[in-house]
Amino acid sequence: MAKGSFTATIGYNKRIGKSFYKIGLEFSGASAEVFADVKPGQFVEIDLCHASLPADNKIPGELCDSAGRNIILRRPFSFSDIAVEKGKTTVEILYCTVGPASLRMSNLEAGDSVSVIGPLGNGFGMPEGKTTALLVLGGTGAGPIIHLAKQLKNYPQIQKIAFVGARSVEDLPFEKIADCIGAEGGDYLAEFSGTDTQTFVSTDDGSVGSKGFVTDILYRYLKQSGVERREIMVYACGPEPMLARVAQIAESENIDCQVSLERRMACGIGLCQSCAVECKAGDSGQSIYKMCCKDGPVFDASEVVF
Amino acid sequence: MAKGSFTATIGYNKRIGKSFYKIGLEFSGASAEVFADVKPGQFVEIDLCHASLPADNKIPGELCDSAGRNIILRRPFSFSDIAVEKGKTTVEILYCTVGPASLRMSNLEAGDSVSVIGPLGNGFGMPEGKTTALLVLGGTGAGPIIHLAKQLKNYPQIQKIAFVGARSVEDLPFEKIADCIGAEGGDYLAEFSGTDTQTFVSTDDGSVGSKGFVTDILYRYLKQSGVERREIMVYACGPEPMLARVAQIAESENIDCQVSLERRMACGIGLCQSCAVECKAGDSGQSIYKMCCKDGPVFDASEVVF
Amino acid sequence: MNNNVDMSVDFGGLKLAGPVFTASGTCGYADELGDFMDLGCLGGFITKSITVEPRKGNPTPRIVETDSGMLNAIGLANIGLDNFIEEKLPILGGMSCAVFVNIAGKSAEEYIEVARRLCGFEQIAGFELNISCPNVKKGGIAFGTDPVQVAEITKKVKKAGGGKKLMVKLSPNVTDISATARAAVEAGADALSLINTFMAMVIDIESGKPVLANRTGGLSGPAIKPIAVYMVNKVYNEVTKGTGVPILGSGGIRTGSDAVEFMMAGASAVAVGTASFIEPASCEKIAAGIEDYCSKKGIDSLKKLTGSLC
Amino acid sequence: MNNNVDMSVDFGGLKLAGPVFTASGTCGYADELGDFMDLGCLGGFITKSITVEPRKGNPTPRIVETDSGMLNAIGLANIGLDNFIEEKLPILGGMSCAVFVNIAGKSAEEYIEVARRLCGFEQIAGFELNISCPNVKKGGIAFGTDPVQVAEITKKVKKAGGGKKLMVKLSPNVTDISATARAAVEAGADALSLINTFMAMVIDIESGKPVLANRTGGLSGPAIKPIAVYMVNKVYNEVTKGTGVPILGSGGIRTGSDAVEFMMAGASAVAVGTASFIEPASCEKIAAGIEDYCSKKGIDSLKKLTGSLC
Ligand SMILES: Cc1cc2nc3c(=O)[nH]c(=O)nc-3n(C[C@H](O)[C@H](O)[C@H](O)COP(=O)(O)OP(=O)(O)OC[C@H]3O[C@@H](n4cnc5c(N)ncnc54)[C@H](O)[C@@H]3O)c2cc1C
Ligand SMILES: Cc1cc2nc3c(=O)[nH]c(=O)nc-3n(C[C@H](O)[C@H](O)[C@H](O)COP(=O)(O)OP(=O)(O)OC[C@H]3O[C@@H](n4cnc5c(N)ncnc54)[C@H](O)[C@@H]3O)c2cc1C
Ligand SMILES: Cc1cc2nc3c(=O)[nH]c(=O)nc-3n(C[C@H](O)[C@H](O)[C@H](O)COP(=O)(O)O)c2cc1C
Ligand SMILES: Cc1cc2nc3c(=O)[nH]c(=O)nc-3n(C[C@H](O)[C@H](O)[C@H](O)COP(=O)(O)O)c2cc1C
Ligand code: FES
Ligand code: FES
Repeated sequence: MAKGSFTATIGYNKRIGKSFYKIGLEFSGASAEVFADVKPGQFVEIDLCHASLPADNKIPGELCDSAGRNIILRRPFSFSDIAVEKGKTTVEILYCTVGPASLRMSNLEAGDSVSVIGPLGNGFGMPEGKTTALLVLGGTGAGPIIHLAKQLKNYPQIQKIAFVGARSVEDLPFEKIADCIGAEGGDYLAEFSGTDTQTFVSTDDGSVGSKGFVTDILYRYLKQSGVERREIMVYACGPEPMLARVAQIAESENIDCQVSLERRMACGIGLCQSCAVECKAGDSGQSIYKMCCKDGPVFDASEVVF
Repeated sequence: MAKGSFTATIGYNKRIGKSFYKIGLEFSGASAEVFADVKPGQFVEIDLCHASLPADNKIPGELCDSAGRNIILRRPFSFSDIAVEKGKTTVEILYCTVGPASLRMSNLEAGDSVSVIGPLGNGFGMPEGKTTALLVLGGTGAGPIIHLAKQLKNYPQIQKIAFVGARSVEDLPFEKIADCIGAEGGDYLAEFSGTDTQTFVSTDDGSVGSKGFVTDILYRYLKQSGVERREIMVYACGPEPMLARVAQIAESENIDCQVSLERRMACGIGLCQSCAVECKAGDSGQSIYKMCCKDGPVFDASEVVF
Repeated sequence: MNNNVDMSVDFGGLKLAGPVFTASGTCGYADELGDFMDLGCLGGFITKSITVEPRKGNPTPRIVETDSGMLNAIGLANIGLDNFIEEKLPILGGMSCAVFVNIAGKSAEEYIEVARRLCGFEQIAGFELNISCPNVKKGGIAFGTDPVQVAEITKKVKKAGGGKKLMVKLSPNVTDISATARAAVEAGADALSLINTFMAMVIDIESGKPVLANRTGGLSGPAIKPIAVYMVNKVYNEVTKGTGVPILGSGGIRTGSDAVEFMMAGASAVAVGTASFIEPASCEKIAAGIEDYCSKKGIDSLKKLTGSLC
Repeated sequence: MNNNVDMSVDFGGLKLAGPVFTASGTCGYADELGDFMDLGCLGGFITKSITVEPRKGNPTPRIVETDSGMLNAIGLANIGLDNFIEEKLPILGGMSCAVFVNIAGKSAEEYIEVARRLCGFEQIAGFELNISCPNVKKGGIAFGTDPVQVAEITKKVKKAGGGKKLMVKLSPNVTDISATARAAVEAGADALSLINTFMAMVIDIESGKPVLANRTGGLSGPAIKPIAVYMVNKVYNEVTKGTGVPILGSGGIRTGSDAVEFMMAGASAVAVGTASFIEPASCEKIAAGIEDYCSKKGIDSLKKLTGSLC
């Protein structure tokens, strides 16, 4: 699975909420094989520099000023799903419009093509030897975690529970939410259906699910759960403060935990050293910088200095 | 007819040759009225900064390097035709892909919208009191001259003759050429049909029409024509060396002549003084700079210092 | 309009209605812009550089676009002092904002002459001293890079300019812009204007010649913005903070957010140049953007924005 | 490949297979690029800046994108001289092109130490003296803006570096880059490298703080290209022409055409930095673009391109 520079064709690009979209990138020929076995947590660098901006009246007010910036760098995006057919691999990306590149991405149409470098990074390690996988996600952290949940179907004996957080109901990057939330035994999110994953939702404003931080429901769950700590693996992806709190909980409970980090990346392939992640240097109390793009983006929570 | 900043919708955008296109800009509402009576030779400044580039494999090799330049300025384009309906005005632009902006323009599709400032500049003066109008054009100078020929239908008593030049047959920006050239009494070009204009074509390499410069056929025509010089008006648009030669011929023959000039323009509306055209300051032998965008783009050939 | 934000600016003792200026040489004599926006949005208007004698300016091509920027070598084309007084001053008299006349010249005497002849006109609020134009062979930038010369010419023009405000426009083509800024302030400048354009060149590889007839030109536009923000912040921290001497920030400002960046870095007001070519209503949109930002952030006066960078 | 263009370059006595270098700090240790292009296309490879002691570099964020450019404040993160010798030199030994080790430091002694320790290694063709890094508090840029200091450090490192070629990398953050260029050449530099990045800043207006943890960073990329071309041309005309001291031109080179511009302006070879982030095969494409251009124009040797600007 050698990384490289490839051309992908847009299969679809659909809006799934206020500012969330799902885009399907189709690879054929040699690249189809390269992408056929990407791991959850891995990512691609997409060149969106020469795509068009949406029409002015379709750009949200708060992004108007930054939208016009003339961009030159690629952007990193991880996968939310993958579909492999003969000679064709489609990877799906769940993304949010936050600036000039993602706005341009939202304007791509089926049939357009983009230049893609990947697959990059390490991806999540599988929960070998565990009985329980806890999936914690916030905001666009959803993508890699959904991808992971789908992959975990290969581990039917493992219990999977997802903890989903957002500021408010409209910040939840899911296609079906409001009408199905609160069913027995946890909340229902279409994206996790069929993955045999129980879901719990929390929002900061209580507009859906329980009110509070996702880390609160994780914490409460752990407190009442009798599962052996060493049989649990926590996977987390989302805003850095959320990851810091997850890491803290995992450490205090002595649970293995993997976090997927984001950094501003200029290259994504180890050339520039821009994506520094501060990590503990053994037990020395000192720290070193690892590179998010090459050494990550998934790190063992215990090695990261938050 | 106050100029202003307007949004136009692309009605159509079609390729008509190796690197020539015709695009229709539709204006509705107040802007439809503003554009309803544009004059041949006037122009608009179009913002193409946030339009997408064509796919890499559709960009001609010699433009690959410049295509990726991140542009910030609008581009000036004059009209090749106009259609006025109730509440809707469509202006047509005949253009050539030569760099980053025109390449982006070629990638616009029906329904897309662009920001347009116009109508700008002075336009050609009508041939009042003349019996003969000679139209000389080279390359993309075709646009305003075709527009003019259509406008001159309002002067049925005037004899109209177009002299069309290009390097080679594929540099002729017309939809139908090769199979109809060389008919009796001059050449046939679809764009001039119905305008009651006789056409003569020349190409530098002789690939169609007569071999040589368009100014040569103009000169030969004048030499054998018995029309009173003061009854003739020459209109010219095209590369500057061609215009210089036309101006020279007009001067030596004592014929009135209007030339439409091009300059690199940063603003198009008189703010920046970037579009200087050197003009004679009376008979002093000295020169002054006029502004192509405000004082032109059409100038009396006798005032321009070529 | 949000009535809760005081958009006025105390600009070195001059009360401005708003923080947005047109930059010298980029907005004609304001009449052209009237077709595209309400000129009432302007805090200040700065004329094209005026010299004693009329100047034809450079041959064409005078501009060329670059990545996110443009080079210009207009060459200080202007109608000269006499014509300016006769033809343009009356128009400028009708403007509601503060009018600054930008002065250029080949010698100190020429600068002084322009200031002296214009200082009696009421419709002029002050002068902007262009000692940083990269597009003229003699003078211009030479004055602008040497602190000793900056101090000298500032003193002289200040004296010749009667009571008018004197703003000194600094060149970014220097090792330490604080040195020239300090020289100007100590010599009596009422305000600083930064930055002017960067010396630059574009080559046409087909012909093997520079694109501009003048060979070199000044780079402006969004490309230079991060350097300009840095320089404004540097001069604010090292020179003007606490002195009451305001900075007019410029260099690639295109949006309200850009303007807020400059003000946080230390500018009391901002000037808009290249952006007006792309969008002739830029000044109005930028003023509205600044107001929006303040209103959202609960900032009731622009003074609180200036230099607020943590 | 067109066999009619001689793509080799005489680089101050060093024979290079081609005119394209990787710029310091932008291409790791070459191994990463091997996945994307044939490293045989390179004329030279320049390492990330090496210092005597390992440096962690700056906290994150270390980069931010700007219009057609980017700011970086990596902070000379590197593994230090000992680790470099042990881990990286063996990899670099496998490269077919000329390897330059970029040296940085906080004092003249540190620069000398690196040169002294490395001058015995065969796989190193020469050193690039980084006296122009805007991202370290002490040293770096301070050396690079004062001609006297430039001369002094050039002399010392030249002496310490045994017979290795010494290339001095100049800062563009100066009033007159010819002054520092001249100082380096007179002090014995075998080549000049220009330009390094411009001091710049981006402010996050939501938080009111600079985006970069280091507050300021160095601006690179297409945004600065026209200034870089101007500076290369200035130094070529005023300093190096006729001396045989080659210029390595850089600053925003993205295409073969860009590279040709720099060579016409006076560069004997070019370095590619930011462009490799966008397109990891940039160096290869640029080399092919230069060759294509020459072949079309009937230029049979790159020497004829250098300084050919009319
Ligand atoms: C490994 C990795 C995987 C990612 N996967 C996804 C994904 O699956 N879906 C998705 O929507 N987004 C993902 N992102 C984030 C995505 O790259 C950014 O949203 C995108 O670069 C924004 O580009 P823009 O031009 O639209 O906005 P910009 O103007 O570049 O940024 C908008 C805002 O986001 C902040 N920002 C930008 N990039 C980063 C970053 N890398 N880290 C922290 N803050 C940043 C900026 O400060 C700015 O305020 C991922 C990032 C990384 C590093
Ligand atoms: C009043 C006016 C009317 C015009 N009408 C038309 C028209 O109807 N159809 C049409 O195809 N083009 C027309 N043009 C030319 C058109 O504006 C340019 O082709 C366009 O700006 C090119 O933009 P670009 O980004 O594609 O290429 P660029 O990279 O900007 O330019 C490509 C090449 O063309 C040259 N060039 C660019 N602009 C000019 C200019 N204004 N004058 C001379 N050389 C220039 C450059 O040197 C460069 O070599 C007109 C220009 C003016 C001033
Ligand atoms: C076309 C043009 C002409 C200019 N003419 C002048 C001038 O006459 N005097 C002057 O002091 N500055 C002049 N400038 C510089 C601008 O006033 C401004 O300082 C610079 O362009 C940076 O701002 P911007 O990036 O917003 O354009 C000119 C700039 C441009 C682009
Ligand atoms: C991320 C990054 C890291 C850099 N690190 C160094 C460095 O360690 N030493 C150095 O001399 N220059 C360094 N530079 C400067 C480049 O070598 C080059 O001079 C500059 O970026 C201009 O070229 P470009 O526009 O092609 O990037 C760095 C540039 C970037 C963008
Ligand atoms: S993004 Fe360049 S090294 Fe990680
Ligand atoms: S293009 Fe600006 S004045 Fe003519």
